[in-house]
Amino acid sequence: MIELLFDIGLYHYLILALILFSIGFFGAIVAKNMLKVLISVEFMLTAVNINFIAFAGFFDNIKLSGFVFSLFYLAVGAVEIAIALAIFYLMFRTKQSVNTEDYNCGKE
Amino acid sequence: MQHLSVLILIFSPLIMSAILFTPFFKNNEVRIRRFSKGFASLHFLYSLLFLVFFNPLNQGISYYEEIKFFGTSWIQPLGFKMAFGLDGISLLMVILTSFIFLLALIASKSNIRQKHKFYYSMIFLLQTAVLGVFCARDMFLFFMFWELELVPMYFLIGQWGGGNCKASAMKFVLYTFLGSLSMLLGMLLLYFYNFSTYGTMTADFSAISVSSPEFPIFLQVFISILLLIGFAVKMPIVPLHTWLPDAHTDAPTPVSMILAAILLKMGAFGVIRFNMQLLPEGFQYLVPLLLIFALINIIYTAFVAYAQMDLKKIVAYSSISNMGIVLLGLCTLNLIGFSGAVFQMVAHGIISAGLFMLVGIIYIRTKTREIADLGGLGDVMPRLMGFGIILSLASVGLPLLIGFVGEFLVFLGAFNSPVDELSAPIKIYSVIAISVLVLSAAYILRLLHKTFFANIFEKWSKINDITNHEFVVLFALILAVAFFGVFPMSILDIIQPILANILEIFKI
Amino acid sequence: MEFLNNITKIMLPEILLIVFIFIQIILSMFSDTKFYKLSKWLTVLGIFLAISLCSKVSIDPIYYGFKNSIISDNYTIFFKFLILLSSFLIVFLTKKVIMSRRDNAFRFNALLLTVILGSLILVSANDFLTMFIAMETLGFGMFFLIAFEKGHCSKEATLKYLVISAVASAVFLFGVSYMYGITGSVNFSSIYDYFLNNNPTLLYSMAAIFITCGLAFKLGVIPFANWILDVYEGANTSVVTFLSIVPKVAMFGILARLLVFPLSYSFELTFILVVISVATAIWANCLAIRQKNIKRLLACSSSANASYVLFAAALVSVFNLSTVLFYLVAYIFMNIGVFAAVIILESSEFSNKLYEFKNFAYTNPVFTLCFATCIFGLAGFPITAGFISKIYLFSAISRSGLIFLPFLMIMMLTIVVSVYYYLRVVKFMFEKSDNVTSEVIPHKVSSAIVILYCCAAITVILGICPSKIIEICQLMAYNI
Amino acid sequence: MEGTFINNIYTVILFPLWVFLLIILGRLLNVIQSRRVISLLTLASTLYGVIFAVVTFLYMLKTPDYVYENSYAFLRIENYTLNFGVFVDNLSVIMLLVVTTISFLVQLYSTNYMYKDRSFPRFFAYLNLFNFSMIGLVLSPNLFQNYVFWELVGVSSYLLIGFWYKKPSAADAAKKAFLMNRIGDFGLLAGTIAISYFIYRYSDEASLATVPFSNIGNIGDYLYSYTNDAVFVIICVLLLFGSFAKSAQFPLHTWLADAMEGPTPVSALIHSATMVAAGVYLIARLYPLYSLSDGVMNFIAIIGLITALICAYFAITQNDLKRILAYSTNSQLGLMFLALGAGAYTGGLFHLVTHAYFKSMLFLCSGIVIHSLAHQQDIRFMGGLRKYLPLTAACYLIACISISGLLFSGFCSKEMILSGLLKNNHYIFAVGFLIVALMTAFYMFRSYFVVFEGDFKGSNVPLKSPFLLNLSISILAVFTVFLGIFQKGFEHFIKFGNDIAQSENLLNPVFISVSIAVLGIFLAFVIYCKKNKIIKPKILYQLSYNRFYIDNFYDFLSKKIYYTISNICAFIDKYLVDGLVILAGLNTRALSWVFSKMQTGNFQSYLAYAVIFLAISFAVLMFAYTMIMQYAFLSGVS
Repeated sequence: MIELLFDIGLYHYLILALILFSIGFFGAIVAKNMLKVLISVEFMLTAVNINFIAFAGFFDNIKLSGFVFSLFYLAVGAVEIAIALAIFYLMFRTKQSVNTEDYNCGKE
Repeated sequence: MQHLSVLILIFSPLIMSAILFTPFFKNNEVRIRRFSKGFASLHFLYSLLFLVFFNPLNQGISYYEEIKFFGTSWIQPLGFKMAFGLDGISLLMVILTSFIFLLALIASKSNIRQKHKFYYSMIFLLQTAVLGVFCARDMFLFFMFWELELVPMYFLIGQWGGGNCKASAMKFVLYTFLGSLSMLLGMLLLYFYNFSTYGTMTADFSAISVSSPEFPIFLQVFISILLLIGFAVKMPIVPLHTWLPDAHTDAPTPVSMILAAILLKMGAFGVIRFNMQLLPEGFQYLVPLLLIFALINIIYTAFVAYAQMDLKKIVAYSSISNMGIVLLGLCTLNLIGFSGAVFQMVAHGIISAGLFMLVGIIYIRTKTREIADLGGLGDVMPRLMGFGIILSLASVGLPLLIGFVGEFLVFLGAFNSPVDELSAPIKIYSVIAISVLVLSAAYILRLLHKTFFANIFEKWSKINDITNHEFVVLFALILAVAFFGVFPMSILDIIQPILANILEIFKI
Repeated sequence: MEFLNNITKIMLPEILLIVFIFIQIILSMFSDTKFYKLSKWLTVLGIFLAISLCSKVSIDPIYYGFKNSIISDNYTIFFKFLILLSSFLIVFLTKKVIMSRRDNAFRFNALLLTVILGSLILVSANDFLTMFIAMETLGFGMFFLIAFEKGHCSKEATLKYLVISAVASAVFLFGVSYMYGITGSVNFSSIYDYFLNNNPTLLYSMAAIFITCGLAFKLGVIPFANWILDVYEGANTSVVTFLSIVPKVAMFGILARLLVFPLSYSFELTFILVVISVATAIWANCLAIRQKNIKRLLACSSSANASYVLFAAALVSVFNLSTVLFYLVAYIFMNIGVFAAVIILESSEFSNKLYEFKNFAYTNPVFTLCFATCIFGLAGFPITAGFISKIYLFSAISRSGLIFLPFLMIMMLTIVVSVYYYLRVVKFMFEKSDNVTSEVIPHKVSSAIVILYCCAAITVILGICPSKIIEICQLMAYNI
Repeated sequence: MEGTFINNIYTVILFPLWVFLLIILGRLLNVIQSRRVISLLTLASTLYGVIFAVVTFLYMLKTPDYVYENSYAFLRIENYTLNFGVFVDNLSVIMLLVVTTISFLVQLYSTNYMYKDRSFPRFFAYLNLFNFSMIGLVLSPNLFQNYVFWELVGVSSYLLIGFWYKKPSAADAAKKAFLMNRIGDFGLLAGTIAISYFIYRYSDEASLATVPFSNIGNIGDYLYSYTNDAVFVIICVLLLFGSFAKSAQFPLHTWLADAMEGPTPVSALIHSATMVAAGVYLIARLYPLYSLSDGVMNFIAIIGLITALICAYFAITQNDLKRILAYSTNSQLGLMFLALGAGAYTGGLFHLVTHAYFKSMLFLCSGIVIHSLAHQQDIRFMGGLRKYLPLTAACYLIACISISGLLFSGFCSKEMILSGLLKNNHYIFAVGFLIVALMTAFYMFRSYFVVFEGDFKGSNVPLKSPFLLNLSISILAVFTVFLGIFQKGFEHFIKFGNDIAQSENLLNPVFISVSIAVLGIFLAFVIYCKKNKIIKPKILYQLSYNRFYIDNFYDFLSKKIYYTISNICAFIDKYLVDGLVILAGLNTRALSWVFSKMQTGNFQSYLAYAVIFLAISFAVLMFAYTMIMQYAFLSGVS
């Protein structure tokens, strides 16, 4: 039993990724602070990356496309967050609020 | 015969509606109206030419023509064709259409007070759509014109109507749209089953009618139901009829005339074209059910009509009741009842147009259609009362007027029908349906009496009798009513061969 | 060498666009507000050249480039052509937004071209990585375009778009990662081949569902659909036009390929997609009847249209694909027409509220006619492309089996609802009102008016003789 | 010569139609305005009919059993043909004579009587329409055409009753008459169609489908052999319904009294002499059919007797002069039904003829009275009019004597009926007949005594009657007096089968009926002329005065029950059927509201929806998978 816990295999990574993904998703939904939302999105990104790398590492003959994918995704994610921060900054100048509940332009 | 072009017949109103927007007409109301009327009369005469050269014994389709675009047919990859042609029934409907549109245009003079150019162009667009439905030789072409008719109707009811006309127009369009989508589904199934079984991509009526009667029965029934929902909305058959009183009440008089006289016939026409010609077994399977619907249509709406307080609603419900008779006739599956149904289509077209015209004339003068507000108008409008009496009597089926022959043949056909072998007690139904003689008399006389008879209200004592153009419309209708009432064979001779042809498919 | 060979054979339009993007960016550094017109004509020139270069792309036989990550065949070229054509039309609608911020004209056009570039690569992607990169290229351009409008609402819309986009991407990639885990590859062809020998599992289906749900974001269908109203309202109308067409067309292009190749083994996915599309149709059409703002209404409309197409695309077959293609062609023109009309209204100081449309029919008859034609087209009335495309689409769905008939019926019910709100737009235009001063629309936005007329004309022509276009669509669909 | 002459008999039908159309068109186009021209045209057309009828009649007398038939197809569907045409035999020629002569006299009368009316042309147009339809009816060669004209006479009657449409009572009466007749038409149409169907379906002769009267014997036999008893009786009863409605027999009798709202000449022409006799005429036409079933015959007789009894009873207490005559008509028609039903075929028809003349004379007399008293119809305000209108009084008296069966034509016809009843051993019917005779004599002389004898109770001096009016009633009086002498001839001319009514040893019945009549007259004399107070049995009086409350019941039925049913239907239509449609719309709106509330503007809620959707779809997927796995597992085990 103990061995099963400590003998780290593919499924551990996958479950970790799933948990991370869920946390990220959950955080993106419930966080009131816009910055926390962005951090949560990063969580999801990380979860995907863990998945890719775990799969790539655990194949019989290592396949690079997973690593490549995760690299690309890291870069893209970084860009995405940068853009998000830039736009957030633009908006913050007029709204003066980080609370997501204040962003409700299309409310009916 | 070859020089008569059905394409000119169908598309000339469309061209006319475009011509109305040329600078020549400016906003000159009189000029627009005169040209429209002139065109409509020419169109009517032209449609009569088709009758002159028509050979009813010709088994196939007369005046067949197809439009090709750059050498390919309409939707070549799917085998849809833009083909038109006439058989006896369509010819009859075409002439009726052209006649009623002419009268509606004449009647528009006193009803339409604004946006003339737009109005007349919409009327012509509607005419093209309706003629297209009657002449189409391809399922999807039929459907296209069927849908096209909604656009002008939406504007005609919504723009020139009274009361809550926008909502009524919307209700009309949505209701019909719903029905036609179901119809579309039926057509698609028909088309694809035909395709998958026989490998030919075609939606041509003649081609499909060769193979479709061989479809398995459950499929025929299923498709029949889908199609019938579409036609039932238009016809209308009872649970799907509620758009009609609203649409009629709020539509301007000429549009009401067209709606009652022509558009309702499209439903019955569709039943003949699709359910009877293409899916005989499915239709036969549904006949016992349809008979009950027909009876409900006839009797129930006659009662409802009696309780209405609005003149137009009475006439509208009487239309539904009459269309019930048409449905009954179609369900008899024998030549007598079938001819009666088609005759009744024409008869109801003429009579209901007249009745709506009548109500419209009263409404223009009194600005009310409430029965309680009217009475004794015969005193100031004797000529209108004369027309009213004749039309009412025609409507209740007085012999020697047009309303009688259709009803009589339908009842007779119902008695002679082979349908009772399908375990539907059609003779009893027929006897029940005959009671419409009394019921229709009840509501029509109520309309007549409450409007024209008894004491006149002081406020109406100054109104005028009918004007010349109204006289022309009513007189033309009355002439038709009397002529076809005395010489019904002039219509029956045209349609009988094709009807007999259709009935041959049925295996009873 | 192979790299260069690939580029010259299949990537010429893209490379050309990259060149133009750089030109624009460089020019933006020296930009003078006087030259704003130059940027537009540069863009037009770029797109035009790209279109003409499309014919140089080798497509026969199917050409795989860049180690199988890019594919080039009839189908991709058709989509590229569609994207470029619609962009070409839309560029003429951007006059107003550029006028408002002349100093940023070059940047705007550079971003526009970036999005087009992303879309072009997206449709020709043959593995998930390329697809992902293309999607993000497209997305980044879109973020800035949406934020281009002045005021904080557009920024807020961008932020929503961005966060949801990121989450959707994550969902998509989560699915891709599982797919990668199952098959050991991210290449479409390899995944397809893998399952020729192995049985698909539940995990595969789940991965497929994750992937398509992630893609749903760009299509604006459930589950990632709700952003569409807010973003459409917040963004500039020209950008919205762009947003409603180019990414969507590209996404349908790649989605169809996905459904044909890597995701084709999942029977569950089909059902999920059908449910998604029907649910979207219900949601969008019902929501639309309460909208008073034409842009929000069109947002719902575009979502609904996407759902119809999705239905047909989900039931994969050659015939269905051809209907999807034709529907997209028809939709492009009708939608551009409608948005052109909205843009004309905006430049004439009308707001986007429906009730401001009163009296139009009497003051601007020709404009109304064209606008109404496009609206009727969207609603599916005859003698417009919308009618034919709907019939064609439904024919595909009804052909695909009786199981889906109930779904189709529900969808048809929602179409009846859609007729209601489309007609309401028309109704307002024909309403007479004394409260609203009837203004004649000035013809200062001539290019948009020309686009509107053209789109209306094409809508009608496609509605009357669609034969040729359908033939082309069928040809393209056979080649996938 | 005869052939070509009789070939043109259709002109008798069409002439009035042309005149009708001429007048209507003239009015529409404002061409013909002169009343003189209109009345002359009308009289000419009717006179033409009279002459034609007389000549034909004479020709028929010369050549016994001559039958002329000519028809063309009105409707032809495959080999199913319905014909229009003319059919002349003894019965129709007699009817033609009656119709045209009375019509002519009444038109003569109306020329003067209606001259002052604003709608004189309309009135004459309607009269022509009626003439056309009535002549068409009596010359019908088949049941189908019979039905066509049956409806047309109904319509002309409706139009004429409602002639003064501004009077609400007249309009209502017209409506009532039309609806009641329509009920009958319903039966007639159903019956016609049923017969037509059975003949067409089962006999080899498709030409019989139109039910020609010339072959009615064969048709009856066919029908009787193809159907079982119940169906046969049902068909007969349906057909009889037409007759009952038209002749105002028991369940449908109420319209006739109300029909008196029409102008008096109309009452004289249509509602006493001609149209209401059409029911009797139709029974005579279909006699071979009905006589196949005793039940049907008895049914006719019983209905006739009931009508005769109750209507005679109603007539006793009425105060409106025309209503008395109307109920009298009703009652006499009932006697004709009784006679036909009980086998006294010739007697019944002879009574039809004689009754037509004296009853129309009675109405015309009453018209003169009403005219001279400035539209006073209540007999309580009359009296002693003999001094002012001696000729009218004399004619009225002649008619009263005749109708009571004391002398003149009425005596002959009633005696024929009675002897027929006795000969066929229908004693109960005979007793009923005598009771009716008693009441008839009583109420007729009551009206005579109250109107013409005693003191004048009105306020204004009565006007003298003009010449034309006097002329018409005098001619009718002549007919009434002398028609009786043709009794023997009639017996030979109109007969059913070969048995000629035996009127040799009639001493006994004559004695009975005459004495009964005298008794009635005596009672009337004692009570109303001598003003002897008698105790009026209150309940009986009320019952009679209120016509057994049948009218009230029908009013209740039509105004309350029918209206309630209609309202329920309308309610269902508006709130249930349309309600569902509206509900669908509301549902959509509600859904829309929910969706728009979900549109919070906050992107996090949007993400939440996505999660929920994903979760649900995965849950469903998992569930489905487990179910499939379980199923596979279980099926694998078994």
